[in-house]
Amino acid sequence: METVHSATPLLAMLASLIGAFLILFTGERNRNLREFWTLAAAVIKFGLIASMLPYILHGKIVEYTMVEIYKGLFLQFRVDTFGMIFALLASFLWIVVSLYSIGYMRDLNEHAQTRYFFCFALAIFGAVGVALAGNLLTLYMFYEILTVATFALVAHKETPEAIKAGRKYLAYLLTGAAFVLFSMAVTYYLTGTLDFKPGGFVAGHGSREILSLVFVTFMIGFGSKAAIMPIHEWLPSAMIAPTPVSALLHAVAVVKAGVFCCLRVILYVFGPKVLSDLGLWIPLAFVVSFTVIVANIIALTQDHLKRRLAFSTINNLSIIILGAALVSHDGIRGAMLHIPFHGFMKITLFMCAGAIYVKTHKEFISEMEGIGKQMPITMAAFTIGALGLTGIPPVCGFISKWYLCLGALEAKEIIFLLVFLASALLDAAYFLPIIYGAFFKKPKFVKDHFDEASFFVVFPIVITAIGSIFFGLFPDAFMHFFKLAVASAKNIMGMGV
Amino acid sequence: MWELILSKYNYWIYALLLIIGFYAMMAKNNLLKKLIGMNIFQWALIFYFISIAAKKGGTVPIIPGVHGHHGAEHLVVHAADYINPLPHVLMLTAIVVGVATTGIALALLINIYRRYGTLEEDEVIEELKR
Amino acid sequence: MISRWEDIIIETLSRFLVPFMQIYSLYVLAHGHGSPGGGFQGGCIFAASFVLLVIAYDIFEAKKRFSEKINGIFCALGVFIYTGIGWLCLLLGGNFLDYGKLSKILPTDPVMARYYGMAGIETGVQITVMAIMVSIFLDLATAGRHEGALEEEDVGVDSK
Amino acid sequence: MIKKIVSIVIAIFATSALLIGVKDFPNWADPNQPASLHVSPRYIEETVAETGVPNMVTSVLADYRGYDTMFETSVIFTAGVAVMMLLRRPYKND
Amino acid sequence: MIQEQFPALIVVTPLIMSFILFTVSWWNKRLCFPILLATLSACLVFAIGILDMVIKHGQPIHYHLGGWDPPWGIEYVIDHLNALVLVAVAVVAWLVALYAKSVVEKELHESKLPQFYTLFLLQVTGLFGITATGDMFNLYVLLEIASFSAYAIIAMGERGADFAAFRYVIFGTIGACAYLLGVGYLYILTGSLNMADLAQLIPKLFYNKALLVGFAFFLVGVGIKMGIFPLHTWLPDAYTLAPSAVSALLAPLFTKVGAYVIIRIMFTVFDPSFSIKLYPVMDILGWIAAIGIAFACIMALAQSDLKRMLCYLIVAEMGYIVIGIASANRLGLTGAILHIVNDMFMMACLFTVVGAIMYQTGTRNIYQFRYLHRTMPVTLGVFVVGALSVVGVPPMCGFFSKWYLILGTIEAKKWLLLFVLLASSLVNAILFFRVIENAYLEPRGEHAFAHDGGHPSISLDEVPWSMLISMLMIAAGIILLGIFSGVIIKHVIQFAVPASF
Repeated sequence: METVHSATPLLAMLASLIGAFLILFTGERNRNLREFWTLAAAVIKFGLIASMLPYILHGKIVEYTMVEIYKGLFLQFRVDTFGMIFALLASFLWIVVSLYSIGYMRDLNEHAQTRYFFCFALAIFGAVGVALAGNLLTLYMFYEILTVATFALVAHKETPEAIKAGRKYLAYLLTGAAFVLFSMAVTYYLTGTLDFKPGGFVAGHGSREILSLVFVTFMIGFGSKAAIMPIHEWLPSAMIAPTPVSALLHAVAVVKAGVFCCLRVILYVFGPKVLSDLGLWIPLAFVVSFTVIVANIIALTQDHLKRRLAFSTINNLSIIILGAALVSHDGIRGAMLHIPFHGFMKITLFMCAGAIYVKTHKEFISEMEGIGKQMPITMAAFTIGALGLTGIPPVCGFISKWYLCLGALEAKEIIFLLVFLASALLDAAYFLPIIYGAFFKKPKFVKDHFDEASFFVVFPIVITAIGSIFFGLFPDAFMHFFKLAVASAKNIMGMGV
Repeated sequence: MWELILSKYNYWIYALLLIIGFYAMMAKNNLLKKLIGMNIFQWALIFYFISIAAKKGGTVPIIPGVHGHHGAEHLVVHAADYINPLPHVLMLTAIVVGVATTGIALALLINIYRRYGTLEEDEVIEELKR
Repeated sequence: MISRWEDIIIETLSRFLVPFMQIYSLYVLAHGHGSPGGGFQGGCIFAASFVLLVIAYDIFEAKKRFSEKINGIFCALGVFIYTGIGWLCLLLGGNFLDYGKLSKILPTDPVMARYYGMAGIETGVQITVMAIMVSIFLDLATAGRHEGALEEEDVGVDSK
Repeated sequence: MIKKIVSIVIAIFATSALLIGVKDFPNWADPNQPASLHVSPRYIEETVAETGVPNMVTSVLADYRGYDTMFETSVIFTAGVAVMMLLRRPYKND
Repeated sequence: MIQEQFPALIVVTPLIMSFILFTVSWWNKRLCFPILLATLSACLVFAIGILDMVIKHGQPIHYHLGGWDPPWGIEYVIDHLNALVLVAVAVVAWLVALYAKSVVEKELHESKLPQFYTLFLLQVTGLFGITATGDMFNLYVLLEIASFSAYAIIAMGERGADFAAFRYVIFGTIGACAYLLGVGYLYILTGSLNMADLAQLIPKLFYNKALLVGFAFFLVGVGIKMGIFPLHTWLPDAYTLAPSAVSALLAPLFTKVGAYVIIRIMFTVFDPSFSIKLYPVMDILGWIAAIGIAFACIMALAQSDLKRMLCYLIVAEMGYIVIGIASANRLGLTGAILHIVNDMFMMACLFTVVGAIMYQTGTRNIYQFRYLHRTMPVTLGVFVVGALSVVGVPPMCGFFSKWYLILGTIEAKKWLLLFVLLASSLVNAILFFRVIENAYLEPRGEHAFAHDGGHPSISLDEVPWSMLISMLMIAAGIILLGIFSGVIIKHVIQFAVPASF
């Protein structure tokens, strides 16, 4: 497939970087201007990224090389189908989340908002950088930027436990980064390159022990961000952060970046062939399916809404990795589809939780009985997201899960099919009670007349909720997630098995 | 063995001096004694270099009775007749360095004594702790 | 503070000795080329003459003859002569300190130019060594204390 | 006390390290030691012809290795300035 | 052609200007600083000119001082390695000089300023000379010049600085004498003092015990000057108690130049095979570096005084460089050389920031940094850049040198060193995020909603402009060095690594 050399990826990155510094310099003096910068940067960035979509859909690759670091080692962006999916998702949801966080922060009158928006922009900078990175080194670079920028967001509240959560976050993620660094160095030493290649490039380099070791360290490293059990601990405790941050963490940037990196490693560094030859996918699949089940069971026991959502996230991330790990055409397709779709649904849920918090300062599910009367729009959106996650058509969750199950069948691994189904059931088991309580129980702790949060808070929720249904009906609508996923799956398997 | 000691006694002497100085620098508690040890240390090196220069049957490196280079062409000088001037030059530098070090160290000691009222290392450290 | 210790014999003798020492130091400098000697040695002897003055009279007596400012300038002047000759060679198209090139401005051939170049730098060395020795001696002897000097606290070394 | 013992040990160690090499050193005042054969002969034999200075120490000091001597003088200068900085205190009037 | 004279000029210009500065100061003290800055700018030009010349010619420049050809006279040999280090030293010295003015005027009595500037110039002279020279004994003399100026200006620091300086004098003299002893051993065995000449003569007497002893003396001597682990004991006190400007000048430059000297001796004067094949020098160095890094990290964790913490960090960074040397292959040495340059900038950045914080708040205790981000945001921003660079977050330069070091250890199959590298970067993360937390976050009570209603009372109270500018330039330098490290390696460092690798 041919390559288009263009500076568009760089511009897209600079958009959010410059935006970040404009935000910083504007500061508290003029808050409207500051938030205008946020939105402007978000919109421009999305526009720039979307402008690359046609090339990608025509099977081209947009590439931009900044500098050469060493022989065969560049700082470069290479936008391919898979990266495009994540870039579109992140940059689009940034618009939504920044709208939302404007409302949220102003309603709660939070402190240090400048730092908040600055780090937010930086985090998106990192996330999109991860998406557009053309090789492991560039990816690692933006991965680290993302980590550091998110630290300030996690610890934003500056309460003791917030700071503790921040430390925990750093401890896990920097350790993971060290693992990544190690495996990256070994990979470079073995192969002499780090450029992603559909179907992997390590094949034929190094002994099988070394490769297995490197794969494991890679998975530990990126898994720490993708919150694979048992290294998921930082994620629930990071729930202390403001809700938009959690939304960002879960749906858009951080953990998604982790999953994205895992898939990059599985599919573009090692490749299905090597995985199945070395039999590396089996342990991985079992670990993640363990995560899926356990995370769901824990989620059942949580009464704190955001923590429950957090465990549901852990579960879905592992589902994505599992789909990629069963090296099958449909599995990969489903995994790639599940990244954006889960993003849409989960961000809806989190923003609903935030809206409830803004309005009623309620954080526990048991206190939310009957809240459907007070905030019908919010809860309607919540319902959509929840149903989507349980995989009920026509919400988009259904499609991705459908393909995941097909993948399991294609790989003739009935047990993993069962894992998918079980996870769907458990999803239902912990989401439906919330909805039921919200709509059909008498309000105890909340008002029973209509009283929604402010426009800035509700509007994004509605958008994403509609979005999740829309993509459920037309999975190939204007962002073309479906085409992209199909194309990348084809590339990978074409080069692979 | 005996021959080894006799024919190379200059090295033994310099090693002895070096060790005395080193011990004084390390072990003495009085800063001034440390300084003296430092001087001994440096002088050991200087002896060592000077002893390199010596040649049996060589004399001081000055060619007698010459002034200017006129007549230099029919002036025959054998390297073996004069000792090696280079180490002397190097040691002139080393001596100067030694003097400079001593000066600075003495200045520091004066300040230390004026501020902490003592030159005993442990007492100075005690003083600093307070 | 070194207090003055009146003694007519010592004072007179040392006053006699000083000029001889200084002449001798110049001799040592001048004959450094053909016999043992040179800038360093000469400079030390010259400085010794001042030290003798300081011991026989006292520091202020010596300072009257050789003020701090002059001394400081001499310190730099000597090295400056040395380096300056080096620069001169450089400007005359040679490498740094390539005295041979001085023959362009000296009425001699390159070899003798080296001879005179060395004489020049030895002079510089003598001046610097002399001045620095004196200043180090004075500083150490007075420990920085002298009439009309600020107290240590004013300099603020101890105040930290 | 412990300090003294430690320093004695280090000292002994250092001496032995020094004396390992002695065996390979030339005898004292050996006219044929490499130090006297490699570089210095030119200083001795050519000094008059090249610099016109019969005192080799001076010629080497001031000419062949004159650059060293310049820094040597600068070392003295440095020391002087250092001592001034450490001890000298300004007059009240300026 | 003037450009041929640059190798001499870059050393001699600061020297002669120091005399002029000293003389002028007797009449007009206000002229000192402009002279200093002008001189350093000239040196910068010379250094860049030299680097340009070296890159153009592609082979070392030889400059015969006094017109005597080596080994009789002294020569300057400038290859890619020195040229790079020269430029780095010139740049950092210039920036620190710009930074120093305000700090020094605050910390020293005005009557001391002329002497301080003179010694500053002499220090720079020494560093340039050490880097440029190709003659063992000349290197010794220049080492002494640099050391003397360091002793004096360190002793001007806060309480206890003079004692620290005295210990530095003792250790430094041991180091210099050990170095001189090594020169003596080489001289008595070969009769030569010229590096290139020695490189010719030494392989003939590889199995000579005295040569080994001389080599050991070199390592010890230079090791003391650069403060590698067992010999570092003078370093923390001296650099902590010194005036801010002084530690900002010495901490980045002096130790790194020492590292340069070690590389020069091990790979140019002694043939690399001497320390790789003949004796297990590299393994010993590797162990020393590993232990040293572990030790330094632990000690740094124990400090609450930021400056002292950084001083231990220097020891660790020296360990990194030694690791690069010890892995004894092209990648590792590339990393070491790159790290010399990077570390100059990182340490300059961190120490200038500490100086700035001292300048404003008078404290160095990291637990008193609270609310600092409201008064001096720029300084803290610079600090964050430096800290992330040390931690090894791309695109700051620290990551890239670490990357090559890691590759080098992998290629050399030295897994212990690899582990030390990775683990120590985690420890660095702890060290620095401890500071960043204290400086940026303001712990509040439970469920606190914005006491200040999102309007933190930003009351700018920053350091003078000259300091800010120089700090910002250093920070920019860190990022640029990181992004363009590939260019540096491609054009300079890959030629600086001995060809036998």
